[in-house]
Amino acid sequence: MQPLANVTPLKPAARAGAIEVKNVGQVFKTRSQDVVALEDVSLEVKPGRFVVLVGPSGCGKSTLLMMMAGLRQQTSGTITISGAPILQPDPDRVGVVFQEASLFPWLTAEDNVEFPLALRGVPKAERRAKAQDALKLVGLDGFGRRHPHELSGGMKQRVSIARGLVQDPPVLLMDEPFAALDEQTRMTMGDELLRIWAATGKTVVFVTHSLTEAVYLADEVIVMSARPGRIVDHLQVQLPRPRTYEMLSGDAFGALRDRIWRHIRKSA
Amino acid sequence: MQPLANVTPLKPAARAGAIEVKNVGQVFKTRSQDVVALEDVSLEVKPGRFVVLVGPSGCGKSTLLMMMAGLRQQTSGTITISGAPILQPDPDRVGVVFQEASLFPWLTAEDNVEFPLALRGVPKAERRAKAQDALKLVGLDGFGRRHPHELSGGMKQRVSIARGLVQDPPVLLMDEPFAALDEQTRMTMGDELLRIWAATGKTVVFVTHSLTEAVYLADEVIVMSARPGRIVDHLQVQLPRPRTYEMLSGDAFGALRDRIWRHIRKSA
Amino acid sequence: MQSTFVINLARIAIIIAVLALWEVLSRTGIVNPRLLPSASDTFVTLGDLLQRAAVRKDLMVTATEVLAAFALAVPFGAVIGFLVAENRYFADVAKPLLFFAFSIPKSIFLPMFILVFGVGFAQKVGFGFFSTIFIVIMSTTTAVESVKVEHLTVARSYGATPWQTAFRVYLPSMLPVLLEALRISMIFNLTGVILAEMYASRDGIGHQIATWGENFQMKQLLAGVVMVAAIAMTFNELVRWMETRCSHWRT
Amino acid sequence: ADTIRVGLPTKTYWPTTIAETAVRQKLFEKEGIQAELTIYRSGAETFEGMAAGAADIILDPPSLVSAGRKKGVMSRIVANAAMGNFGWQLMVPTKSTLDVKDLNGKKVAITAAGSGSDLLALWTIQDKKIDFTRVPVGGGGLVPNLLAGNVEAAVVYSPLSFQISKSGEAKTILDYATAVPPNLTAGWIVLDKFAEAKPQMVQKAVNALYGAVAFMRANRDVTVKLIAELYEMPPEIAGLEYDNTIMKLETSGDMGAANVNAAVQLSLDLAKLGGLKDIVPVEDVISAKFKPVPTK
Amino acid sequence: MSAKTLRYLIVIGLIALWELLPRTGLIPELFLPSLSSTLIAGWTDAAEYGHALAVTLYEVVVSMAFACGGGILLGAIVGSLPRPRVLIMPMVSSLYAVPLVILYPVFTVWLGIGSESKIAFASIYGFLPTMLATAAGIQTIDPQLLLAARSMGATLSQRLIRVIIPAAIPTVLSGLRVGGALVIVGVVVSEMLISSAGIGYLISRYRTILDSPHVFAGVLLVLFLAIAFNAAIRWIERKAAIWQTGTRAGQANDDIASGAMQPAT
Ligand SMILES: Nc1ncnc2c1ncn2[C@@H]1O[C@H](COP(=O)(O)OP(=O)(O)OP(=O)(O)O)[C@@H](O)[C@H]1O
Ligand SMILES: Nc1ncnc2c1ncn2[C@@H]1O[C@H](COP(=O)(O)OP(=O)(O)OP(=O)(O)O)[C@@H](O)[C@H]1O
Ligand SMILES: [Mg+2]
Ligand SMILES: [Mg+2]
Repeated sequence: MQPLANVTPLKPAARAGAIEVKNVGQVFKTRSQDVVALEDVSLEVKPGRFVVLVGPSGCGKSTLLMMMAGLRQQTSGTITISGAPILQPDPDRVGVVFQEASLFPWLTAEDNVEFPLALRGVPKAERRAKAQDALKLVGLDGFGRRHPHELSGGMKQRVSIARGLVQDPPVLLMDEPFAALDEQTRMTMGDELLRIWAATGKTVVFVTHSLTEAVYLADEVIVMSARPGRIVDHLQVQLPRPRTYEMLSGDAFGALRDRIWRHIRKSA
Repeated sequence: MQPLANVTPLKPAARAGAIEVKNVGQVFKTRSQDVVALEDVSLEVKPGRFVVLVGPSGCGKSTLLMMMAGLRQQTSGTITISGAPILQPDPDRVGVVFQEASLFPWLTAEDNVEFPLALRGVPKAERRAKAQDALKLVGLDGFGRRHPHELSGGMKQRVSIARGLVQDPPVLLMDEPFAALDEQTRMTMGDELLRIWAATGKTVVFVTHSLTEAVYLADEVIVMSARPGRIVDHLQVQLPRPRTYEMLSGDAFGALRDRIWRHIRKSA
Repeated sequence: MQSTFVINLARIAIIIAVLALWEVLSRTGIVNPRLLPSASDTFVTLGDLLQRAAVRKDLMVTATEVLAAFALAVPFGAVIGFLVAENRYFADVAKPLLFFAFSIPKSIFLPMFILVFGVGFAQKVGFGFFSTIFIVIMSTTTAVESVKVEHLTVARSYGATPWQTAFRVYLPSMLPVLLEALRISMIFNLTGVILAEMYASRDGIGHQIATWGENFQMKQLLAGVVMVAAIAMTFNELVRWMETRCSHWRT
Repeated sequence: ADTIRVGLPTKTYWPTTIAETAVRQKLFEKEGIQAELTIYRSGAETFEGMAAGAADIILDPPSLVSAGRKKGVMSRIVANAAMGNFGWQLMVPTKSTLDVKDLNGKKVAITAAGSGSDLLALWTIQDKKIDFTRVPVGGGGLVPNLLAGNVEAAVVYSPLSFQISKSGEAKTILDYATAVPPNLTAGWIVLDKFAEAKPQMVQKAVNALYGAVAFMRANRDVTVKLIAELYEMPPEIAGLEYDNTIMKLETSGDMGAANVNAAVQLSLDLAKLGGLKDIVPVEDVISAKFKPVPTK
Repeated sequence: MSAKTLRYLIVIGLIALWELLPRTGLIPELFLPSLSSTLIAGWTDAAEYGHALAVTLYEVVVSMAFACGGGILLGAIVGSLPRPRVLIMPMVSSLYAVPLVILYPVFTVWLGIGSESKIAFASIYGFLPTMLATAAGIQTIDPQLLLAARSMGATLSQRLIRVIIPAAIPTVLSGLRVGGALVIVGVVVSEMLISSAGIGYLISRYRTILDSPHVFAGVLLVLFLAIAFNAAIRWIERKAAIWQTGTRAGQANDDIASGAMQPAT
């Protein structure tokens, strides 16, 4: 069906979904002075891993994600996704769910979700079906016809998540996707996400401020320090999968959570 | 200094800051059908109380807040603030921190914070000083000169909180103000807010999705059900003040948190 | 810093290229030099014309008329445009009517202005005003409509008066559209005044240009056009300068 | 002193020379009045200017007076300014070999439909029994379109006609000054109301204007210099304008003269060719009340 | 009174004034002939006007395609690319500063005297403001939306058609309005200046011989063109209403925006 896949320019060794960030720095030039947002950040994510990024507000998490998505060019260092440097957005390699919902106000919820598929010329019927599935997944069944301004803050964010999911890229970058959700919805969505991840073998980089959520979801947690953003810890979460709510009260969980908490506390 | 306060039209019995919501309903007309967002909501907040509003995503919390702020007219019922019905925004009675930061992109952070003061004609020096204080309070000392697009998501939200605080109204409505903040910053900000509240005797209505935060901050927690939004529980949090982090692990705390959690779980 | 330098360089290069093309076309006779005198000839003529006290006086007269018409039309049109955008009733009543008025060639009404104002300063200013106001109204309406609802809600929650909302929310957020409108309006204004001068007058540069045109004095005609264009461009640059000062927050 | 507002149809047209001479030689002042000259875009605009109350005395053809009367603008010709189309020529590019007869089926540029040049073109069609398309190109478009070959010929006014024939760009194939039978092509016009309210003003104005004509005839050098300055053109061409146009103008202006009625009638008949429907009797178009006494 | 009624009343009032002012002699018939005489003039020469209308209509439609289509497209492209915008926009608006009307007679030298020169003139006349307005409108777009589209791999043309133009729709529509109106004006004015066909030609011909009823019959036809165009725009606006939900234009009915709230019962 897809013979072209054989001539893909990716190095055969680099499996789809690997992320390599090497000595990356980001300096913003503002009128008053230069702001060093990130300094010498290096990390490696193996394909299919679920990595959570935590750190105090303003430490450069979103900036790092934008660079991984090819939406912002780093000032120094290199970023490689699936074996090739990422110099510009490439939806075949990376999908993004933004911190701010950024829905298109003139499109309905379902049209917003279909948008990335429409860009690729997916036939109407197929993309409608996919969009419906994605909306159901985020609990917005029946809200497809609403426009963003008719949705609550949390609903908008869920539409945005659905839009990220339909794209189905090997690497999914999610910037605080559950921030506006209540705890119950948040848990359900977290479980859904884990299910999809497990089924598709995606690599996920997930930003959150909830440490419980971080440990609950992650294979690895990367902790960043306040500006200039640096990686101060990189933990492996060895808890078995599937994760259960009972684990939350376990000692292993508590220990991990505490370790992260101490970092955050120090640097915020 | 303020002799005019004597002729204020408020009923003498109604102390500044009281909120009364009576049989309020809200129906949105959309292209396809009518959406009942709120149904027969009644609640009463005594002056000087810290009330937290929780409920599943899309249950009508923001809508209720908008109506209390006079920014949206309810379809039925009445809302009284400080003894008089609120028919339009009145910054002397009510201040709002919005769910989405909604900063003015053309103003710097400090100009954004000064905005409400500038509207009232507060002299430049005074409002600059107040804005600086408010920015320091939210941990954005030194970021005053930045424009919104140069700030991180959490920073924008904090600017928006600072903007709500400088107004100093007797009633403060806050819609998920800490959603984009890391746990440490969130705690610090929560404590700051409690300090200000205690010092000024404001009435605060606070929306959050974090049940821990809800119990930690509140005198009373109001729990709403999924659409159509209705009040399903109204708890008094009898924990002593000042609250400490040790309380978080206490039984009383856990019991309250659990009670809310069960509501949310049921309705989300 | 460096990029503005490059851009200015590119701009100058384009201008030089255009002038060079003009010169070459005319000099080599690809285009009849009687119909398109060369750039150098035109600019020499321009220098000569500017030496003449009469031409300088005409320029002054035109400039005064243009400025007066502009100073009247812009605030007036902006207020009406604002009302149209803000008030649905008013909009429903006025929008189609304004639109018709906009789509009629204004020069048909030139005699009416003479009827009302006679021939002179008031008639030129009046016609300049008339030519400009509709575009100001229409552009203001659009500009207002592009303002974000959230920003208005915030301002309302702080109890902003209509004036405060206008100046602190509408104005900054519609600035790019508004400044563009200002530029276009200026050009309509200038054209209006010049048409009125061509129609009937005792002085003014439009009057001169018409005469040169009818006398087949191409050098003078082109020099006159360059003069008028230069005035408009100066104004353009002024607006642009204002724009870069006010819109730096947009990236 | 009272001010009389003089409306002139174009800047580079002999009425401007007359009025300017009258001003510069202080002839209006000698009459005890002042003059304010306003230049319009063409004849029709000038007439509208007078109707709108912005001009007291103007120069225009009888056809406009006739049309105006039908539209409620009551005016009359008070002085006869010219009895021929002096300086008006049918021209072709120098290289062209076409003669008038050859224009059949071709395109000829005129300034505007219904204008003086249009009437002359229509007269040519009628008189020479040919047919060509009249293309209105505006004053500024005559020569450019002729040179560019968009039209085969053009009806050109003076001194533009002298200028391009002198420069060798075009040549004359028909001189309307001589070809068209004498008719009253243009006269000084005032509103009836004005003539009744201020007859002395009208009298003084025509005195000054015809004084200017007399002065110009007597002072070639001064006049040529003035034309050169006003029209921004070399003295040779100003000289041609002087000899072929200024010297041909009516010197008495008397509307009571024997040949006037027929001349006006002919002029109106010609205008009918151009589509003029509002024809009134000759007596209504003219007024013999003011016989100019040229100011010295 | 509903807005529509008031508007009709105003229109009726204007029509009545048009009839009465000249009849009572308040305005000389030369400047404004009564509506009835205008209609009679138009009716008697209906064939001539019909032919002229066909010519003008053709020119207007073609110019409209160039001016509005091209203007919106180019404005959107240039407005969304920062570098070309900074480089090109000042030049374009300076170009528009050249008083084209004056140079029009010279233009005819290269473009001929037929419809081509009218179309060229009217296209430029309408194109530049449309382009400038669109490019300016683009700048009010939330950059976050463009970022989102880019992240999904939208190509430049997809960003243009699917994001930039819909997001700038209020500005684009007004660009269309202004551009279209200017095209009508441009065609008629250029016909008035130099031509041998079209409504503008009739207007200027009858004007030269002071036949004001025939002049205004032509003006009336221009007005009809404007009405037809306005109807077309309104149709588009209704179709596009759905795109405007994010802005003031789309939510004027929403009480949050309007600020005119009535207390509930
Ligand atoms: N365009 C910009 N210009 C200047 N500074 C910027 C710009 N964008 C971001 N910054 C700065 O870079 C730092 C990192 O921002 P970033 O948005 O990556 O933070 P974050 O970790 O995502 O924070 P949050 O959790 O609050 O969203 C911040 O200090 C911010 O002020
Ligand atoms: N303008 C509108 N038109 C139609 N429906 C609306 C509108 N605004 C809100 N709603 C609906 O009203 C309900 C309540 O919305 P609201 O924003 O108050 O929820 P919320 O409790 O604040 O949710 P969240 O926690 O996600 O912010 C939602 O179902 C939403 O879809
Ligand atoms: Mg962020
Ligand atoms: Mg909400």
